[in-house]
Amino acid sequence: GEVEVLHWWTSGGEAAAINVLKQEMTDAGHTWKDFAVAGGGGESAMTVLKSRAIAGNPPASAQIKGPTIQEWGDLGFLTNLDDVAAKGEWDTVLPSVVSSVMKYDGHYVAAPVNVHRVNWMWANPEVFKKAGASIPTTWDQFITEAKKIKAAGFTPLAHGGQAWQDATLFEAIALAKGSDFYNSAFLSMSDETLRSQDMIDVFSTFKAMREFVDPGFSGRDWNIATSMVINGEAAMQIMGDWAKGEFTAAGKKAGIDYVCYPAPGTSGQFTFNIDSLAMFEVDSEDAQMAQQDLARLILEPTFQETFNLNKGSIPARLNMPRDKFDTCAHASMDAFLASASTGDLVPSYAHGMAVNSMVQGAINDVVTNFFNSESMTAEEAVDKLARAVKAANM
Amino acid sequence: MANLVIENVKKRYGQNEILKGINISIETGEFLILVGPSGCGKSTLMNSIAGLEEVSDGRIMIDGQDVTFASPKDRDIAMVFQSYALYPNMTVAENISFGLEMRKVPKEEREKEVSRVADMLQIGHLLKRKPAQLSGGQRQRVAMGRALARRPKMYLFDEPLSNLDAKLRVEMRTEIKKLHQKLGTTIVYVTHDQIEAMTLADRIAVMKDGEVQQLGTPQEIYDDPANLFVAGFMGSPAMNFIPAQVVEQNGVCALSLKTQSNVVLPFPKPDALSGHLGQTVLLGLRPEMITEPQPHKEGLEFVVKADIEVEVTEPMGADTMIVTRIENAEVNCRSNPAYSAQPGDTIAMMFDTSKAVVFDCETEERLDK
Amino acid sequence: MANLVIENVKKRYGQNEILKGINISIETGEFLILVGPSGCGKSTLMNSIAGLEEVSDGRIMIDGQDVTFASPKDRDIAMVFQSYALYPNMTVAENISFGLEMRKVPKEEREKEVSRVADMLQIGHLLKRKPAQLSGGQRQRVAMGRALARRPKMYLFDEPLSNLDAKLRVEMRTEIKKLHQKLGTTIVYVTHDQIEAMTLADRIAVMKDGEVQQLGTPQEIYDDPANLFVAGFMGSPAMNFIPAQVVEQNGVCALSLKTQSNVVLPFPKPDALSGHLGQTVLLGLRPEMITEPQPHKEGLEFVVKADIEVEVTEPMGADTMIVTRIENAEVNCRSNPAYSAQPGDTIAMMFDTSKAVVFDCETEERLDK
Amino acid sequence: MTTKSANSGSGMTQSRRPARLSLADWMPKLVMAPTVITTIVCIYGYMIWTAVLSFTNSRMLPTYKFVGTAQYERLFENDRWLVALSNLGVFGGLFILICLFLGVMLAIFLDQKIRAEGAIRTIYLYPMAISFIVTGTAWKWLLNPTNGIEKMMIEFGFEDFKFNWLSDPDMVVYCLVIAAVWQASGFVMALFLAGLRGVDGEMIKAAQLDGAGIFTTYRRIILPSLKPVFFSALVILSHIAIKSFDLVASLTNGGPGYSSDLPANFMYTHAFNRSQMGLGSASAMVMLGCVLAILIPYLYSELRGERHE
Amino acid sequence: MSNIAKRQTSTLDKVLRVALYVTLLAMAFVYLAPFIVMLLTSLKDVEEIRTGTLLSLPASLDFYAWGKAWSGACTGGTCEGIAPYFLNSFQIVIPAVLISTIVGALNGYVISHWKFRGSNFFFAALLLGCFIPFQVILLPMAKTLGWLGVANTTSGLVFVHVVYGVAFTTLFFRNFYQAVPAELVKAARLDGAGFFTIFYRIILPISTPIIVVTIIWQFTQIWNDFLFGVAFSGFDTQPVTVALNNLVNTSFGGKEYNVDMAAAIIAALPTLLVYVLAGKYFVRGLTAGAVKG
Ligand SMILES: Nc1ncnc2c1ncn2[C@@H]1O[C@H](COP(=O)(O)OP(=O)(O)OP(=O)(O)O)[C@@H](O)[C@H]1O
Ligand SMILES: Nc1ncnc2c1ncn2[C@@H]1O[C@H](COP(=O)(O)OP(=O)(O)OP(=O)(O)O)[C@@H](O)[C@H]1O
Ligand SMILES: [Mg+2]
Ligand SMILES: [Mg+2]
Repeated sequence: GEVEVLHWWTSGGEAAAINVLKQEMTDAGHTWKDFAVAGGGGESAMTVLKSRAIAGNPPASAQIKGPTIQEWGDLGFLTNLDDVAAKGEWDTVLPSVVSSVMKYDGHYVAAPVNVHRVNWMWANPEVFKKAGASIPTTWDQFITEAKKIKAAGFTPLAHGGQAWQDATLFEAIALAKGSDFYNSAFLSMSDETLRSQDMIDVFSTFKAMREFVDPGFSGRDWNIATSMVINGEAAMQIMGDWAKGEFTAAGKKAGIDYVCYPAPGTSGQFTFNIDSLAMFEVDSEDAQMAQQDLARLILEPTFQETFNLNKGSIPARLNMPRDKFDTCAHASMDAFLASASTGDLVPSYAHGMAVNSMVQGAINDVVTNFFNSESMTAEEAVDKLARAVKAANM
Repeated sequence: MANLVIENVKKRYGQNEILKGINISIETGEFLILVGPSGCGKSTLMNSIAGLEEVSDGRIMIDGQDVTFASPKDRDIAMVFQSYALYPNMTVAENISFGLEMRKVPKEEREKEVSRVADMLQIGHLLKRKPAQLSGGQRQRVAMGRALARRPKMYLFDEPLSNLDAKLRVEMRTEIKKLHQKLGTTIVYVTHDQIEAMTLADRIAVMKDGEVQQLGTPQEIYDDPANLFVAGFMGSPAMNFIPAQVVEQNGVCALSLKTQSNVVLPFPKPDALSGHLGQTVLLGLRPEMITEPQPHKEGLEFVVKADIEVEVTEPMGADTMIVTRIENAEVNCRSNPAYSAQPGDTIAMMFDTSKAVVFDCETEERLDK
Repeated sequence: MANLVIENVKKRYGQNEILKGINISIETGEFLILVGPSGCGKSTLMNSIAGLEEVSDGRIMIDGQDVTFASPKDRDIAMVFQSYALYPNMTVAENISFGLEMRKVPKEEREKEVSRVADMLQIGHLLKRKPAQLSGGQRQRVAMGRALARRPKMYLFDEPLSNLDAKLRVEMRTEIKKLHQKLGTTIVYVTHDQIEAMTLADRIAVMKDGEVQQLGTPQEIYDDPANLFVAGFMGSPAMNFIPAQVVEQNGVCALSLKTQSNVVLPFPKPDALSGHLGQTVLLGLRPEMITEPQPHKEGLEFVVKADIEVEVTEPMGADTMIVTRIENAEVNCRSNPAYSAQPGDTIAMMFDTSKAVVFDCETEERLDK
Repeated sequence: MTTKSANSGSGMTQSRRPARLSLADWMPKLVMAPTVITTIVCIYGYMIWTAVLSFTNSRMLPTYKFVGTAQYERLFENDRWLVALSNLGVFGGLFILICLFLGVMLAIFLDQKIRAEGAIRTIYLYPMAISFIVTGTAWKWLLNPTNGIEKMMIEFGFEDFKFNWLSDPDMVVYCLVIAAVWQASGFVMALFLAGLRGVDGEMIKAAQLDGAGIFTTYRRIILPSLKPVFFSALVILSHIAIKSFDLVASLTNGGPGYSSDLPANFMYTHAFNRSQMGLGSASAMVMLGCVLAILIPYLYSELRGERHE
Repeated sequence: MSNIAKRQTSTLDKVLRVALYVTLLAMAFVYLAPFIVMLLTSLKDVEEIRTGTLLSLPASLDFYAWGKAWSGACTGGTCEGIAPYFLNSFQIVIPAVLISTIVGALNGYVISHWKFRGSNFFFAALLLGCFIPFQVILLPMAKTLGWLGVANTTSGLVFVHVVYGVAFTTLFFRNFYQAVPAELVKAARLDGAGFFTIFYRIILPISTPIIVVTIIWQFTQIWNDFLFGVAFSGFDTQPVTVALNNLVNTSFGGKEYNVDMAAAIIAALPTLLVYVLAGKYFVRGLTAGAVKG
């Protein structure tokens, strides 16, 4: 049968990984129809998905993540994968945090491909050495060290002025206030937390970062920012583990040319971002067969390994051989397991894992505007945040 | 080859009523000439007949059929536009043959027709040109050619010869006359050329301000104008209007003029004047009726000699115009160039009132109908 | 108020030579009329004078200055285009005042000027309209108005009255004449109207095929044409050209005609004919020189009576044209409408050769110059 | 240009018209029919649908839970929307004016019998050809304060040259204007060039004789006669301004902050990325309302005025 | 206009003329600048881009990026560059441009020369309609296309482009035909030509400049369209902009700007070609001499 897969994995590495899956599907006697739509973290792809769903012609499978899966489930578009899941023992191979995201109404409707850790900090040790600074482990420390670095003529923080990058940075700072604070703010959206002094502190710290970025940061793509770290123009970047791909592409070695640390103050914590393929209801039996096979193959170790080696993330599946992965990935895997038990494994709000897109967007607006505004105080920002979240939840 | 009935046709542009109820009826094969001052509605009427402007009111019938709302191409009319309206993208030949092509005339026949028409209009050497490369008169002839190539039920010509030189115009006029005699097609024709009007028309309709003033044969219009306007409009130079007092002479009414010598002119229909005895009326007398004394007219019934003072003389080739002033009205007299006179001279002229007409000073209507 | 010298001006469009070396020189304040068949190059010459077409060769001087390459706006010329060329987006008033505005005339004065010109041209009620809302004649008057509002060094009028009715045309002609007399501005004027040409011109240039055939006063052109073309072109109806044999009579050369009765006409300059004795020449005789027998001309030196056979009669209002055929040439005779004749009748006519001219049958040049 | 005045006939005349008309009479209407139908369905139908949605609580996909004017209230409490609206004012105004000016100017210049007109024309026009998906990147580089024009100028020796509009929330909207003008002015040029090529030569001759110089001839005679072209250009440009979406998405993505957001981006973001279809629809309706408010009077005068010509 | 620029005898004229050329060329440079950046970038390798400046010349002429963009770059699960998508784009653009231009020309012709009750009103409505943000019509249009059975097909896309392009093509043609003298149509009607014959024989031949403009506009709009292309195409009918977008918008892994730029230039080539070809027909108008006055 045929499966049409709508996704936004278009970069070279991702495409290579996808091709593995495609090959496997072909070997299984199916036809893979590739419908790739890149752009803005899948925004365009979601538009296409909606238009196709409305036209009554949705693809068999689409890359959807986090709470959005629930929304599609609500609309009744998704198909049941419980059979495959049962055969593949998904309940056991997947950590419960992951599997709960893949289920709608208690049934599997999507298959996870990876887990990203978002709260990473990437640093260029050379720059630190030159500036006589040391890697910060708290945000206060970050500020002192950054000042040194800046004085030495480097850009302390490589950053791109796009809403989601601002959010990534903001999220890391908020996380440092503790996982409970984080959850209360970004999962339960408690008004009290949102208006708390802690939140004001978070905003203040966040604003403090403004002076550590270079003047040309506006609108810069994240990978350009990464290359600033690679080139030794900048010292650090707060970015998810996908940044590793840039270092690798530039021929840099983890631990030598660059180092990865958890974002300051979040060493035991793990903000996750899971990619997954959701399966849509299709008519023909052939197609359904193909769909089930696809779900099965995604969870196979071969695919999980190749894909995640390419993306810098870690497999969604537990108990995989880890020898091919690098040190940063190992650290990520360890943290993933550890944090799961301590309650420090939290969904990334900046990447749409925590809240629905409405709330996410509302928070982003406040955060990014605050970061770029000259006059707004942290108190005002907190107030705006609380109101925006409330409005979005209406 | 069609008769045309125009019934109470009105046309408004916004507030302006351009045609105010036109009634004209012409017979199959008739040659009607429309004349009238610039802006009186001639072109508008032509457009209405052709169906290019929807009339605001009234009816137009061709061959007994009501065509008021028929589409232009169903009326089978060919027209020469005052503004030419040549197809800019087509050559002269294509312009001419387009109408035939539309009527599915075979190619060969079209070509023959084009060259026939082009020869007639003397534009044979221009057939390959585009309109933009032609002179004014050449464009006008192409516009003519476009109409003449066809054999419609009716021709409408809107000042088709205005930009041609006199010689060519005479030739074209003759061609049109021949064509009309040969084909007998009904023709409606607008012209400002008096000679054209007089020589071509079966009947002339004189229009003014969107109304027909008089509809009649050329001779009727010329000799027997319905009112002052028609009298003054037709004839070039125009008819003279001389204020004259109605007096009694030898028991019949006559007209007294204050020329150099006070003169009393007899009038062919004295009875028409009887009601106006003592009043002033306007005597209409064409310039050719006031001439140098001509021996062979001496003593005729309505011929009177009188002295006038020459104001201006205008040599016009075949004749000389002598302008004088009678009762404050400028009066043109047509004299032989040989009869020389200088401004300021007082000379004798012969007034022939055999074709004179009189008008009411107020209403400007004919009094002697 | 400028004199104009045109020296050997040539103009080519691609292969076609449109002007083939024009030489004209006119004095300050002169009124020159250009006439010639359609397509002979009149408009092209006007455009060259105005600087709107670059000449291919030759020189144009205004007031002694070589302006061959000067830009139109520096020549200070106003022109009425044959195609009007109104500004479609401007109202009539704006069209008229634009030229003044360009010359920085203050607003008040412009308005006064516009209303003056509009009154003169009888378009006062149209000032607010756009050109598209006007009739043909109204547009032409606006085009006139645009030129007349200005006080340039020179006016160029390209058939400015062709679309006006006879009455209006006479009035306009008078206005132009007055204007010329008042301002003394040099004027070059194209017209196909013979009367306009005769009455307005100080001199007339007759053109044919891009060449000037004759340049002279109206009377010269009319009475003393340089060649057959000029003779035939001026005068309406045209001069008759009758093949005649040069014979000797009473010791002097005369011309023998084969009318109904064989007739011999005396000729004012018999010596000019002596070299052609026995040959056939073309006698040029204007229609008004062949009339019904007029008692007062009887016995004059160059007047001869002869019988002709009437082919057609054409009443033309003031006169009737009697058409006959002499030696296979159609001959028009102008008679009094009272002198009635029917086609087929043989009637007596009077031939007056006092102003006759003769041409060579081959070269078409005058023989009696 | 006497327009066919079928529509000015009085009601009485109309009623007298024979009921049965030939196919030829129906032709114009028939030809327009497909457009009319698609317009009614695909433009006005959808517009109404959008209007309906703007009164609902639609999130990811349309639903029909009506919430009154709540979405509009939220919209006008949204700072980002207000920024986007005011940006549209600045951006739209400047963009249209500059494009018109440049377009007219270049068209006139190109109309002076320029050698290599074809090449130059294509150069002015080519920005239209290149999708903003990529040009956005090039522009981002050019306008980038650290390594774009600023750097270039400094390297050329203008030490104090500063050009950091792209990262200045107050100035970033002008960056949009620059890029948009760059892209669209060439087409305006083409539009005017085509118009200029249709102007009657005799009329220009007449103007020259009237004493108008080149400049005046263009200003008073030629350009006024290109009024319909202005009309086209204006509609096209306001269309581009209102719908500038790619431009923002690729050049600034709304940033810094959301200081360079435009309504189209706001609308798209909310309706599609943030699952706030209701709010998105409301913003679309407001956008449309603004356009209508500006355009209807203009259209009215434009289409009315012509009746007298 | 031919006469305005002609006589160039005086020195002032010469100076002006030089100034004219200088301005034109300066503007040309400004317009070209981004393109130069793109071109230079496409010829550099990734390392050079990372380290060099914008306008620095590439160390060596390297068409690697062009080759890759054309046929090697990955856009999702396929790594065939943008080449395969060209055909898709052409299949969409050619019919859509032709149909919308023809329909627009006919509409413009009706609205300017065959007015009927309400035609002007409809024109206004059409124009206003084109200001509807295209984003809002995505979903209802998707539904309509699904209902018509052409969802995610080339015909569906052509339909969408025609529907939303017609407003503009109509606008262009209507405003152009507004200046065509009504007498021309009248004369042709008398000559017996019908609605279509007049259009085809009289009106269309004098429409060259506006056809050029319309084709330039429509071709560009449709060729460069992303939103409709992505939303209404199927996986095997995606236009080249979608491929380009996929190429450029890779979120992970090294960004190959040289390939991006090369792809952008390649993707724009057909449009540029249209400009060059169509540009030839920017000819002087043809109505001269058509009517008097
Ligand atoms: N653009 C052109 N290309 C070729 N020939 C042309 C062009 N314009 C005019 N001509 C020719 O030049 C000749 C002179 O034209 P011009 O307009 O000067 O004639 P004209 O004397 O004004 O005639 P008319 O009395 O008919 O207006 C004509 O034979 C015409 O066909
Ligand atoms: N579109 C219009 N709007 C308003 N008035 C118009 C329009 N078209 C013509 N007219 C007016 O209608 C009247 C009649 O015009 P028409 O063209 O029929 O005159 P005409 O008798 O042909 O004159 P001419 O001899 O000057 O050609 C004129 O006064 C003119 O101004
Ligand atoms: Mg008329
Ligand atoms: Mg001429």
